[in-house]
Amino acid sequence: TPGNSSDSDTVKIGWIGSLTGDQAVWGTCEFNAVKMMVEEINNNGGLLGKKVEVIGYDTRGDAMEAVNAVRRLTSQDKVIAIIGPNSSGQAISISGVLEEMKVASIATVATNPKVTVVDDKVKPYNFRVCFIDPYQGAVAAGYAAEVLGFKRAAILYDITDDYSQGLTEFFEKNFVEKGGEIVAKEGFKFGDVDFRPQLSKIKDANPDVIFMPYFYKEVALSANQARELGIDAVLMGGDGWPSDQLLEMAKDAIEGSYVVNHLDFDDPDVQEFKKAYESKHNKAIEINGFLAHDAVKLLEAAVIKANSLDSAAIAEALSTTSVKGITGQINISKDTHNPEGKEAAIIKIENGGYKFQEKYGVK
Amino acid sequence: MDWFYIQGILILSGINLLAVLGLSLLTGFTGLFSFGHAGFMAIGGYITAMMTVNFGIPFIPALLIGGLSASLISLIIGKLTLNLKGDYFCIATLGFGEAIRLILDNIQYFGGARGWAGIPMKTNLMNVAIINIIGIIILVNIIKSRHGRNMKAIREEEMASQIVGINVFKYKLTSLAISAAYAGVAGGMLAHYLGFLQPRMFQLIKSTELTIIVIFGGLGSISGSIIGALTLTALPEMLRTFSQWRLVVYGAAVIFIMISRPQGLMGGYEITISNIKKLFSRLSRRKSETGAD
Amino acid sequence: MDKILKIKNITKQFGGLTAVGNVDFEVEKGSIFGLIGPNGAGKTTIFNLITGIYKITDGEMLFEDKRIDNLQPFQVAECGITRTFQNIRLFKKLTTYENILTACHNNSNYSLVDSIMRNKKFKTEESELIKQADELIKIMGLWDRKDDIAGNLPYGLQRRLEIGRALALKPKLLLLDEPAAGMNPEETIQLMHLIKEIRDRFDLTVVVIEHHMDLIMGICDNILVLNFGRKLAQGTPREIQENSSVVEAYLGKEDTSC
Amino acid sequence: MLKVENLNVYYGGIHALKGVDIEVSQGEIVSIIGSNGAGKSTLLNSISGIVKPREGTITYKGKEIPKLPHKIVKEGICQVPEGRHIFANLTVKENLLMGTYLRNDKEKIERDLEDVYNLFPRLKERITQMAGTLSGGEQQMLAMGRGLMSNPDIILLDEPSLGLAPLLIKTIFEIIEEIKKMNKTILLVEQNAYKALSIADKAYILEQGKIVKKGYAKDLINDDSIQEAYLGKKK
Amino acid sequence: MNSFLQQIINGLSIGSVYALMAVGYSLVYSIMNFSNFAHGGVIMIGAYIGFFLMTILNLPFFISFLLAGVGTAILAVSVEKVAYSPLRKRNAPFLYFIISAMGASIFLENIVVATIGPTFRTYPAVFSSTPINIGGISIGRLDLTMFIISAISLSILIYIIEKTKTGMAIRATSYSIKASTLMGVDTNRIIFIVFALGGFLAGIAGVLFGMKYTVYPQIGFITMKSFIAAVFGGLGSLPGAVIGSILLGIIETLTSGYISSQYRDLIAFALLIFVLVVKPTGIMGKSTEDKA
Ligand SMILES: Nc1ncnc2c1ncn2[C@@H]1O[C@H](COP(=O)(O)OP(=O)(O)OP(=O)(O)O)[C@@H](O)[C@H]1O
Ligand SMILES: Nc1ncnc2c1ncn2[C@@H]1O[C@H](COP(=O)(O)OP(=O)(O)OP(=O)(O)O)[C@@H](O)[C@H]1O
Ligand SMILES: [Mg+2]
Ligand SMILES: [Mg+2]
Repeated sequence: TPGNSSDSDTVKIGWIGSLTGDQAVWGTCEFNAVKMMVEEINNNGGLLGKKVEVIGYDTRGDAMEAVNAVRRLTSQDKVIAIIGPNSSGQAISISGVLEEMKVASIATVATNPKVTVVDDKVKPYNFRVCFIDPYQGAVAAGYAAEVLGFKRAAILYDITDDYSQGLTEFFEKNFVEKGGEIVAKEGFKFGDVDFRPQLSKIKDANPDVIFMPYFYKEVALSANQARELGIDAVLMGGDGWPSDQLLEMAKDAIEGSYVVNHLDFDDPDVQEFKKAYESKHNKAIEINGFLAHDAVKLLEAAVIKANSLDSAAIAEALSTTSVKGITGQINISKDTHNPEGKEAAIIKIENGGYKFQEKYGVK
Repeated sequence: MDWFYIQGILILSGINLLAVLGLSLLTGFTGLFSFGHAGFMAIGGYITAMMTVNFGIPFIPALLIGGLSASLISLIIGKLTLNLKGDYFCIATLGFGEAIRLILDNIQYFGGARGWAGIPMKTNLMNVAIINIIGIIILVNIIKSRHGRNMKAIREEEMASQIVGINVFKYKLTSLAISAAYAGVAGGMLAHYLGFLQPRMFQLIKSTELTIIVIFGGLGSISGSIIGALTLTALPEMLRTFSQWRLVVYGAAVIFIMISRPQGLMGGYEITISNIKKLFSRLSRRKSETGAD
Repeated sequence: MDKILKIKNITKQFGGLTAVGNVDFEVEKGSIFGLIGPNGAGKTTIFNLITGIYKITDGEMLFEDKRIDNLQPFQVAECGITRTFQNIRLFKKLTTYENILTACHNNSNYSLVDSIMRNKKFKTEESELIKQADELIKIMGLWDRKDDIAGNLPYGLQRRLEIGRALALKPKLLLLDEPAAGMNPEETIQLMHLIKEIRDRFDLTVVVIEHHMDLIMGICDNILVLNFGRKLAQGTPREIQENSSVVEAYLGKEDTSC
Repeated sequence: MLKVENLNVYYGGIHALKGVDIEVSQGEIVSIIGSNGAGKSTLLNSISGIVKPREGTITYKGKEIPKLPHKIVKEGICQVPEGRHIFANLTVKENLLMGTYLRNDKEKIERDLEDVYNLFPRLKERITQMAGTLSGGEQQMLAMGRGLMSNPDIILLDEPSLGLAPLLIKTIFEIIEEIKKMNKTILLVEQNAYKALSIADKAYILEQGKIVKKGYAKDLINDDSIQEAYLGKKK
Repeated sequence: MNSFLQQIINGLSIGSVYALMAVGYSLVYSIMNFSNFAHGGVIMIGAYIGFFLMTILNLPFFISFLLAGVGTAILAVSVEKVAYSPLRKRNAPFLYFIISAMGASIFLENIVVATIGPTFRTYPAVFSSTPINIGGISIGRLDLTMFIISAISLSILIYIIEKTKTGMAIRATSYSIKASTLMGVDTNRIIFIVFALGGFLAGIAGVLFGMKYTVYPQIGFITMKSFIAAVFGGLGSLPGAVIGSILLGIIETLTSGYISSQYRDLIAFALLIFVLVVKPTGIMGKSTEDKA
């Protein structure tokens, strides 16, 4: 197969994601993390004795570019597997090429269920290390309704964003099932920076909690504006939130908010990697960095398990690999290619920092 | 370079080319500037996918239906906006493109912003090439007829066109409808190449890319559009190893071409056999002239 | 007698300004009709009204006894009326030949589908159009400049081309707006002959706006004088030349030959 | 005062002026006559600096003229261009004021404005109308008025009678003579050769980029060949 | 009622942001007759300059604010020199300018991504974030400042354009470069002034925008809205740009507040089309009608 490069003494793995465009913050961090991990693997003797080289291509967040990049990685660069991409749209679009070339991709934060399963069929070469939208939405709704006892929830979401729409859908469904009421559901469009019209409306609905399933730049802006308008409801969000930058951008506004996260920042393993990253790159790490870390770990485990550098064999092995990552125990399910049973970490923002509350899971 | 990879670039160039051909008729030959063609691609893409996935219609007829739907919608838009001048029309089409995307973001039947996965992969180099060749032939035939001449007249001087009996509005509408049909078919091909559709694929940047290609190739030149689509789709690929510097170079290249060849690559000329012959005879004449000196 | 164009009490206002006020006149078929008057009298405006570029505020216009006041410019052209412009409006970047060929389009009616299919209808009609264009270019004496870009032609030839383009429509009524502007007397005389010649050859009616009195007096059968948007006088060249109010408002006392 | 020597101008491959020499003295009216495309406008544009000659010199008051057009205007050379290069998006009054762009004498400007209104009463009626909607002739008056407002030492007129009614043409030529009386210098390009020659002191005949004849206007007006070619009189 | 007033206030504040950007854009449009899509990029650079002056050099707000304006004025003029003036010299049609502008905009955005990096940056707080409260309606201090700065700079600009000689020369040049040259106008200087003014406005808009909404390479994107606002108000008309911006801001907030935030932009666009169908040159645009 094209992915087989056992005749030389280095082996290539690929990475794709956004180094430019509006997702560049996350993509850049991911790529840095992958390079760090590969360095570490090489320091420890490489993969099955071969030195690992990582080739990363920018996609601008564009599905068509992702397809071209994967074509290049699989055919010309002959990588044994691909880490990334960081969005569902790209991850789904590259499936066809992956299947044709029999190379697996391990998505980092592509949370749409259809990345790995379409029409109840699992796609043979798509994997991921993050939990999926329905799960995250359900966790948030469950925690808000059952643990925190909120009855009235408002949602503000990005209508043009797949992730945001997904979380909204499942939060709404689960929250209502648990007896809560959605008192307002307002949308904005990617690129918007002013949310006061929507927030004014939410204020009138007088919710206990506002669910904000989008990325931290918009979170910071909308949280600040909400407080400016005198809204004192608790804010809640998903894995788009955690970042040191959020704390910087919206310190007071998000105090007391809850976040559904992949990991507990206080965990020593997490701390270690975070420190290493930050001292190396002189920049704060983003959540994608941790998931990229785990994606590489998973790949490493699969290679060892397959005991082969053949891309198809690695893909085969991936579907039953388990590994302990820093975001939790990852047990890839054969039927879904998702890390099943991965619990979410609930984090509260207290005194301007992320405070781990508990691991929380739903069925 | 590996053939598999080149093939990928060619397919995408081909899909871009199809949309660019339509836009070339509108912008290059009729003188209307649109920022909303990604919107027509989106309509074509979604309708074609709906035909193949939900109604089980074969790919090629589905593509035609997709193109036709884009064309029909364009008639409505055109009716409202084609009386607007220059930049006003531009901004109106821009608004339309964004509006289409927003609507698709909200239509859950098509998967909303989360996208539509599981579209059968039907597009390949073969059918892209064939459809493009047909597209080019149709376009050339239109341009080399009284209809094409009327469009060019409108581009040059609207009032004089009216005076020689050209129904300016009708021709603008026709041109828009044809170009939307091309974009629609291109959208359908894209959907069946990626197997996935998502409104964010059809952002404003997609429309501007198409326009850049048309102008880069040279307004009023089909061969220019073809060369433009191939080079400008391939250029970012060649620059792939530059990672984040890639788009810096791309932006600089666009400026460079515009200021150094402000007529675009082909500057309104076509590559035809007779033109090539003319060029050669001119070159040889020049040679003999200098020889005589 | 046969009046091809009947203008009945038309008025055109721009905001508060009455550019054309209550003007009426009739043009006899086959004649050359002159429209003169001081600058800003409303002559061009009348052309703009007839050709549908402006809509009249009040009144009625009939061409071959059909109302034309509510028609779009291209529909007016289809009725058989066309014009040239005071400041030349050619298809500047197209060649002389393309300018003429484009204007011939109404003499064929093959559809878009015909042109895509390149069927028999397309081929015969297209070759017919080409024949017409060739002929017209020769008549207008532009054959040796036929592949020149129209915008690069000397001024005089541009005027000539504009007239040629108008003739390509096979019009019944031709409106010429200051065709001799920028021409020297010698060229003006040539133009005079040309206008007469095409009138006879194409069986046309011509309305001409001019400030060159030699031309107007030399070729017009009937002349209308406008002043401040209103009709000042109408009559044969001789009558006009002798009309004292026309002399006072427009011609001036001295000899007018330039 | 103004001297053009061996001027050669090319437009791409077209050799539009071929070694043209002319000379204009203080207080004179000098006419340039020639058929369409002879290069008359090109000559004026070269003097105004809009067209860059490939060869030749233009000296004004003994010094070579500056390179940049706006500096040439500052020297006191003003052109009233052919056709209607009025500012369609400005009002009539603003157009006239644009003529005074380089002037700072406020009171004199007011007086000059009144003078122009007196010359062209039509303009006064229309001071707030957008210049683009004026009739052809009105625009020509405006262009002329604007040129006068800049109060130049030497004024280049490119076909000032184009599209004007006979009565007005008379006025325009009277104005030109008025300007001359103010001891200004005028370089006049005209199709209306008869009129032009009758007020000019000197004249040049330009044919296909070359000066083919020059002399005193009153001599040229009686020249047979000129009568035939430019005055529309058959022998 | 209170919430309605609050929405109007919100609309005004968004509108004044649009206005500050739209005016610079409209100014360049009025003279060059093309949509300067690089304007967004210049605004973005302005935001970064202000940010670095305040954080690295610790300069006070007002100085940084003005320096950012100066910096972007220089940038805008350089963009003109590199990307437009060669086209201008060749009398290229407006489409080529637009494409060149797009190239410039892609270039500016990505040069920042590649050098400074894509991270979001937050301005140090200058204005207290507690809003001014008047009868249950809160008005942000920064909003108020922005509103005032917009109003002042726009009045100055409109005065310059409509009442001064330079302003008249700017308008004249916008119609015909040749004719204004013949009037003794140094058109290169006029274009320089226009780009410098437009750039300065872009810079201060960028600083204010960055303070309010953080700084990142894509903030120029928001200028799309101000382009729309400028068209809405009538291209090339400065008062039109202001009115269009304020109206767009208010329409957006009211649709979000009372009709649907999901379809807000759709409704705003529909309204835009409606206005253009009724009045094809926008609210304040003058029709330079084609005269036969
Ligand atoms: N679109 C318009 N808006 C306002 N006024 C107009 C418009 N078009 C023409 N006018 C005015 O109407 C009057 C008549 O103009 P018109 O162009 O018909 O004059 P004309 O007789 O052709 O003069 P000329 O011989 O100078 O060309 C003029 O005063 C002109 O200013
Ligand atoms: N910008 C240009 N590009 C190419 N050729 C030009 C250009 N301007 C003028 N010409 C050519 O140069 C020659 C002289 O033109 P010019 O305008 O000086 O003539 P003119 O004597 O003023 O004629 P007219 O009486 O028509 O105004 C003509 O052959 C013309 O076609
Ligand atoms: Mg007229
Ligand atoms: Mg001339």
